[in-house]
Amino acid sequence: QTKGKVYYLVPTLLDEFQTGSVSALEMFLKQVGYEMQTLNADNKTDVQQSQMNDVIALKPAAIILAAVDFNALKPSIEAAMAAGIPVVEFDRQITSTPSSFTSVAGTVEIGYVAAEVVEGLLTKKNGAVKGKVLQVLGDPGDPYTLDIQKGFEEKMAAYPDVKIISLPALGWAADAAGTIVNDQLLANPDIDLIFNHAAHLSVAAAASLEAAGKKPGDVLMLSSNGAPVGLDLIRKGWMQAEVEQPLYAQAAAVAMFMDKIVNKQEIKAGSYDVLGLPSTVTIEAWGPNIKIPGAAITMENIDNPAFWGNLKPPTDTVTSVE
Amino acid sequence: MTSFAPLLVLDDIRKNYGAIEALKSISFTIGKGEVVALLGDNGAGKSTLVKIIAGGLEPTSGRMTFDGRDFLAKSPSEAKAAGIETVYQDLSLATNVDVVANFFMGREITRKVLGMSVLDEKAMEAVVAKALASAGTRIPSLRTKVEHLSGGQRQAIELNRFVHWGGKLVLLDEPFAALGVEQTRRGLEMIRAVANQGIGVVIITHIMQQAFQVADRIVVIRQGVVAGDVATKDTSPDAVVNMITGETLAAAGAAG
Amino acid sequence: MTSFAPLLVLDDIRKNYGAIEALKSISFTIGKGEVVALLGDNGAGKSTLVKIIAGGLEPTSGRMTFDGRDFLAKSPSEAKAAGIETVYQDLSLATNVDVVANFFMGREITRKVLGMSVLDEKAMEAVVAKALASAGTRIPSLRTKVEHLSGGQRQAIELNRFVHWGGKLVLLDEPFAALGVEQTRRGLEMIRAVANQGIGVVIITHIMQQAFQVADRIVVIRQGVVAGDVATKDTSPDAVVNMITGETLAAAGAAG
Amino acid sequence: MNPNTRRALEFVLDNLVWFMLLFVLLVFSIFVPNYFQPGIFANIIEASSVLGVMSIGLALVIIAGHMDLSVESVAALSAMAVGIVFCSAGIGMGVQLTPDWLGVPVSLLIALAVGSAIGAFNGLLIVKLKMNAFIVTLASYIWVRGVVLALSGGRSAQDLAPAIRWFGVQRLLGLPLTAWIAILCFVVFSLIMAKSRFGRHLIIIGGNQNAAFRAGIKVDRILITSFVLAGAIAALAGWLLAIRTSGATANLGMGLLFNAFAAVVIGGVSLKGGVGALPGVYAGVLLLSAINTAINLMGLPATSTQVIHGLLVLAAVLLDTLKLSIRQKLA
Amino acid sequence: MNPNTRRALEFVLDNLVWFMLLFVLLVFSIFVPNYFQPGIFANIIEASSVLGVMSIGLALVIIAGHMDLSVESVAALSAMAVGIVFCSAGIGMGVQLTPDWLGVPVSLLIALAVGSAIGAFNGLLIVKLKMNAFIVTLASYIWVRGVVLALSGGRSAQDLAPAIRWFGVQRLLGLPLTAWIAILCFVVFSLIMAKSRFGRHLIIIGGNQNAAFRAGIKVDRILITSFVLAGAIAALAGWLLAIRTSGATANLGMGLLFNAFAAVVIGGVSLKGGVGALPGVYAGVLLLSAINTAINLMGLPATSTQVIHGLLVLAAVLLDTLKLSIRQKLA
Ligand SMILES: Nc1ncnc2c1ncn2[C@@H]1O[C@H](COP(=O)(O)OP(=O)(O)OP(=O)(O)O)[C@@H](O)[C@H]1O
Ligand SMILES: Nc1ncnc2c1ncn2[C@@H]1O[C@H](COP(=O)(O)OP(=O)(O)OP(=O)(O)O)[C@@H](O)[C@H]1O
Ligand SMILES: [Mg+2]
Ligand SMILES: [Mg+2]
Repeated sequence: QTKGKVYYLVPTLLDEFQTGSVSALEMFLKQVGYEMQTLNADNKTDVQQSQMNDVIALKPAAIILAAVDFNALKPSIEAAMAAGIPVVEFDRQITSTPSSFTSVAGTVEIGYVAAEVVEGLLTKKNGAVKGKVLQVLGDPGDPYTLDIQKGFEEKMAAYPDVKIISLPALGWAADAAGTIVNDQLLANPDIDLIFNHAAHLSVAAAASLEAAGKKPGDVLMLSSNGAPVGLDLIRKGWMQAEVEQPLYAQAAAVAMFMDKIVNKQEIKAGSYDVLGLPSTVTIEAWGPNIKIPGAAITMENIDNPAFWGNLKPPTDTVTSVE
Repeated sequence: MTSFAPLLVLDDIRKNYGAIEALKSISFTIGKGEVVALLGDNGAGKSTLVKIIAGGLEPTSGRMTFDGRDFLAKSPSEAKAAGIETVYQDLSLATNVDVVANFFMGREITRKVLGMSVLDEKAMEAVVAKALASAGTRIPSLRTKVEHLSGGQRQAIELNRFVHWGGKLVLLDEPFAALGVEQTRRGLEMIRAVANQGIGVVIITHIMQQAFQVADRIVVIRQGVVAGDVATKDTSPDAVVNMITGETLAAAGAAG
Repeated sequence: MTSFAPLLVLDDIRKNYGAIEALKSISFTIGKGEVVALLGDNGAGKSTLVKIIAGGLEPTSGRMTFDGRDFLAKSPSEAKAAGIETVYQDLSLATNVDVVANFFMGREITRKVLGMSVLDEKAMEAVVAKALASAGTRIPSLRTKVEHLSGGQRQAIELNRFVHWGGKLVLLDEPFAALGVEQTRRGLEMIRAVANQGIGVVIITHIMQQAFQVADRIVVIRQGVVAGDVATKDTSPDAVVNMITGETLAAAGAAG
Repeated sequence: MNPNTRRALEFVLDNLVWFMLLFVLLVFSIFVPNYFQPGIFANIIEASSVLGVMSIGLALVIIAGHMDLSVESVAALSAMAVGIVFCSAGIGMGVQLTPDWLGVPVSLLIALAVGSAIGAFNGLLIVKLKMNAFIVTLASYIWVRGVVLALSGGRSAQDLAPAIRWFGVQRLLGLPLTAWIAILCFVVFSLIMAKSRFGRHLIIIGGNQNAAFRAGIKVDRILITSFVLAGAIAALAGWLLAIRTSGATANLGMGLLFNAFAAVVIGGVSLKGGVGALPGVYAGVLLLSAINTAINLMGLPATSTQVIHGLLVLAAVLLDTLKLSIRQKLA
Repeated sequence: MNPNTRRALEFVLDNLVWFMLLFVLLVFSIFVPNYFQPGIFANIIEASSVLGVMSIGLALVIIAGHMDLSVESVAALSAMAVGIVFCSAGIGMGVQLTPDWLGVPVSLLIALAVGSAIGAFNGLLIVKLKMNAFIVTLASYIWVRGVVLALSGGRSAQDLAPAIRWFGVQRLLGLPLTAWIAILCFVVFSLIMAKSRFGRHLIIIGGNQNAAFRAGIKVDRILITSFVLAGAIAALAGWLLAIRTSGATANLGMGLLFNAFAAVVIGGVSLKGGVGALPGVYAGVLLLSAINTAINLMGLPATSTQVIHGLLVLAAVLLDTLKLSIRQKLA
């Protein structure tokens, strides 16, 4: 007996964070009595719009939307809300139109955290925040990678002695990242650190480093999204840090508030405990918004089961907020 | 040399394909209303010459005068505009459309509907039916696609469409190669009828009999040069065969 | 009806293309070492029949006996394996490769190098040079791609390659349509030579003269039925033309 | 076989894709929960408008014996151009025209200009320099998408001017005007292909370009026109896409190309050129859209939808191919 | 023109793509900082090994007059299959064989089996059911990538078994063994195309399939073989890819298809079939790789690299096309 069906519109499944979010949301929603169905848009905005249209015709209990494009889905969200179907923004924030609930880590913030980690790593290596950083972006058409870049470069602007070389891995392709690292190692043999926008890019980057005769730690490396392969690379020493996105907490938060969302009850601002992480709900122009801070994963804290990259789903069940 | 008013004058036409000299120095004249049979061995250069006149191929050098004016067609449509109709040795039909569409290819009849030109299929079909009947060719249906027709049926379409457009000069490159006995007979008659209207005709064939039946004059090309240019009545099939194979050296009527 | 031992017996062959009956009930026999001229108007069904024998087309009904055994080739390679060589009306050359490659298409000569079969270009070139020279066809270079050859040069390649493979039955669909005078003469001689080796030959042509020159027997098809089947020596060109066009009704030697 | 049966069979074969569409709708209606409702059918037609319009241009060049892989990127670029000028949020400049409705013709003009320019570029390279259409338009597919990226910096434009957006909101007989625009395009171009000299020449060129040239048809001009048309029509599709999205994103429309090709082939157009008609293409588009919607509603695991989509499309093409062999059996 | 000049010119034209490669390397060496160093040239050759191997298979089917768009996805799938079995981290199962080196033949076998199976599937549909190669392999391009997704669940495998990874690390004359494998493939298949009956028949089929059929060549069998080969070779490319990235991700190899087509065309293979030779294709691959490397080193804004890449490829193809018209002028 379920309380209803919830549709999760995921932007792509070519990335471990997204696949992880599917299983996490499904698990937590089940704990609070909802059945979940996933639709994959393959990173295509127009496909996601068609999916929204079709799902609206099905009148589900709620729609969880991780938008392909942060704002292009606005008309669809409005249509769903107008049809009385609550819409939850997951992972990717949409501020241009009201929605029922928003649970995101904040992409620009990931860039900030990455910048802090880089400050630390460079200081340790070079004695000051200076040196050469190779930033391997994801697909240059993906706002997700552009936001991280924005946050990262905004913070790094404070250090004129750091030279950042940015190159895109078209289509988030790992082999493209490998080629970039190969070429840059020759063009700029003095690269101190590589920042990849996703962990799977780091896999190819590490392979290229190895083929070039480098040892783990010769070139520092970090990436963002906290995927399992990233954690493995930290354990092997190829990477020094990962920027965690609190996937489990984000998903759990959605489940905790699902009853209120479906029944269109008021969600109150304030502090909540989500899987042990202190989180704050604020009421913004676009509706209730829960922010759960991300964190840097390093060798020191790597085994913390709260990191989704360890693939140890929390054992405590979530309960609906009363 | 001919008693006809000159229509097309070829003057020292040469054509090289890479290192191969297909035409070495071709000069002769075609008169208005005259039927010239262009004969020659395989690979002598006949089709090459036809393509040059018809605008499908650029000569390496040489000049032509057509109807009194300097002439060099850059494309088949230019040659057509000047009044030159061509039947090619390798057929030029679109096998994916029907007989009617092929017959009228590029010259479709249209009628006005609400101010717009719309294909007039009925009018076209009537014309084709008449033309093919008088040529003695039986075709299952004028709406069959040409890919479903036999070799001779195809050639009949191509041969007969030229008559319909008049023009001033007609180039026929082995037009009867695939035609039946009766169709060939009618085709030869048709050529005479066309020439009698003052249209010049160049016909290429390997059958002596056909050349002697229809031509006023015979021009022989051998290995890219004119090996003979004589009035039909002044020569014999055997003499012409000798010119073609080169057994008598450029005999019977000097070149040019 | 013929004095030759039967090689291929056609029995009530029919072929429909959709609603069109191209062949209605064809029955006749080709003997060993016999040259049969298959005549008929355009669209009579000659090429259709050839394709059925050669394995390129499935008959709607009917049966064939070849060399004493029931026979129905499902593909040209089956027919070839049984000993049937075919020259098609629409040429079957790959214009993107050279003369030698076309001549040996599907039957390349190889030699062993380190245990592997490697094309033996020299051996093949020698064979082709000999074959074409004896056929009287001049080709600039055996290494030119066929797309650069004239219509007659192409046909010469196709016509001459069949001689090389022997076989038991040769089907020639208008093999001289594009050939020059001398080449045709040699082609006709070659056919006789082939037949004298006991190989059966079917030749399709529209030129009476050729048929009477080479054939032992003449079979006429009119609108899909056998309209005449007579020994060459018992008939005349005019009588045959009448059979073809249907002016005398199924005259001169009953069908079958 | 008796002539009546034959005629009935030929009719079914000639319109096979429409029968397939009916069949598929029937099956989905029976087996997929919630499929059978007017809203879903309206969605199918609406969702197919962008793809439908794009397929028309693609079909034209394919019938002419060539190919245009750039249509998807051209649509994206024209959508982005319209988005940047007429959107008020994101990277939109929010240009305001008075009166409001002026935005409609101006935005259309912008879109068509972009599309025709790229179409002309493709056409000139292919026709004048005799480059292969596949490779030229493949390159355009890449660089035009690159221009979208460079123009937008990867960001999106939102909140299209309401006067333009109106076409996506206003409904007539339950369908938004954008869908009606697509239907109108199909009618117009079907008539052009069947009744005009241009259409006839395009088909002849697709069958035998050399024969057409020798017959004095201005092959170059017609081919270039067809590429310009394909570009312009793709741009119109992009305009509709911008309306539908109420803006534009850098990766808008990705994947439409595969569907456009599938629709064109399922619709009975031969990729070898010279064969095909547009009404069938529309049926092909609707068929794909119906399949897509069914996949959305079927509740499959998300990781397997792509496989299923690819295989279903293959099955549809396969059915269409079987037509040929049935027709031969008929003989 | 005197015969010697003509001969010299013909030689340049015949090997134009190699001269283009030299020219491009020269220009980049002069104008792109850090380009001129042995390591970069080694990188160019190394980076082109995956693309190069894939292009061989593609070239074979194109020469035979068909097409295979699925090679990219096939490579991805075989890389993923190898990755899942022989990777020790991520979704890898970390299968251990004793002795270690057994992993090499076994992983190769897995890859080739996957590739041949898909190639056979494509080939059967195209040859036996007479479906169009473009659409069949386009569908395979989609569904095979879908299988990669479904297999991996969107996750990646990493840490390939060292015995296999060895081919990517061990160097001979400055080049990793993977590059030598690619070069070996080019040599072997060039010889097959130029000297064997199979190669000869493939070219004839590409020129006139009907003539080949009538001449008794087993057209069906040869075509299916060529599709199987294309699949198997793509799988080998995938195996190299897995070695290069030391694992596999769900979107591995995306975009390779465009480059493979470009390489094949630049290398002088006609997309109409029947024309082309493999050594030129290798030069085409190196040319593209040289361009890619230059783009990586030039420090362009990320959003504009795609435009530049597209246009550079177009320019290379254009140059190759000019060859034809120069040759005609020569006449
Ligand atoms: N594939 C086909 N589909 C439909 N009809 C066909 C097809 N092939 C041939 N036909 C028809 O069958 C009849 C016989 O054609 P066929 O080619 O056998 O004639 P033919 O005797 O060889 O004529 P020709 O002397 O002109 O070569 C013709 O009416 C032709 O239109
Ligand atoms: N495109 C080409 N490239 C190179 N050589 C060519 C080309 N076209 C024709 N040739 C050569 O030019 C010569 C003349 O060819 P052409 O076709 O004019 O001969 P023809 O007199 O029409 O012969 P046929 O009676 O066989 O039709 C031939 O030797 C032929 O090989
Ligand atoms: Mg000729
Ligand atoms: Mg025939």
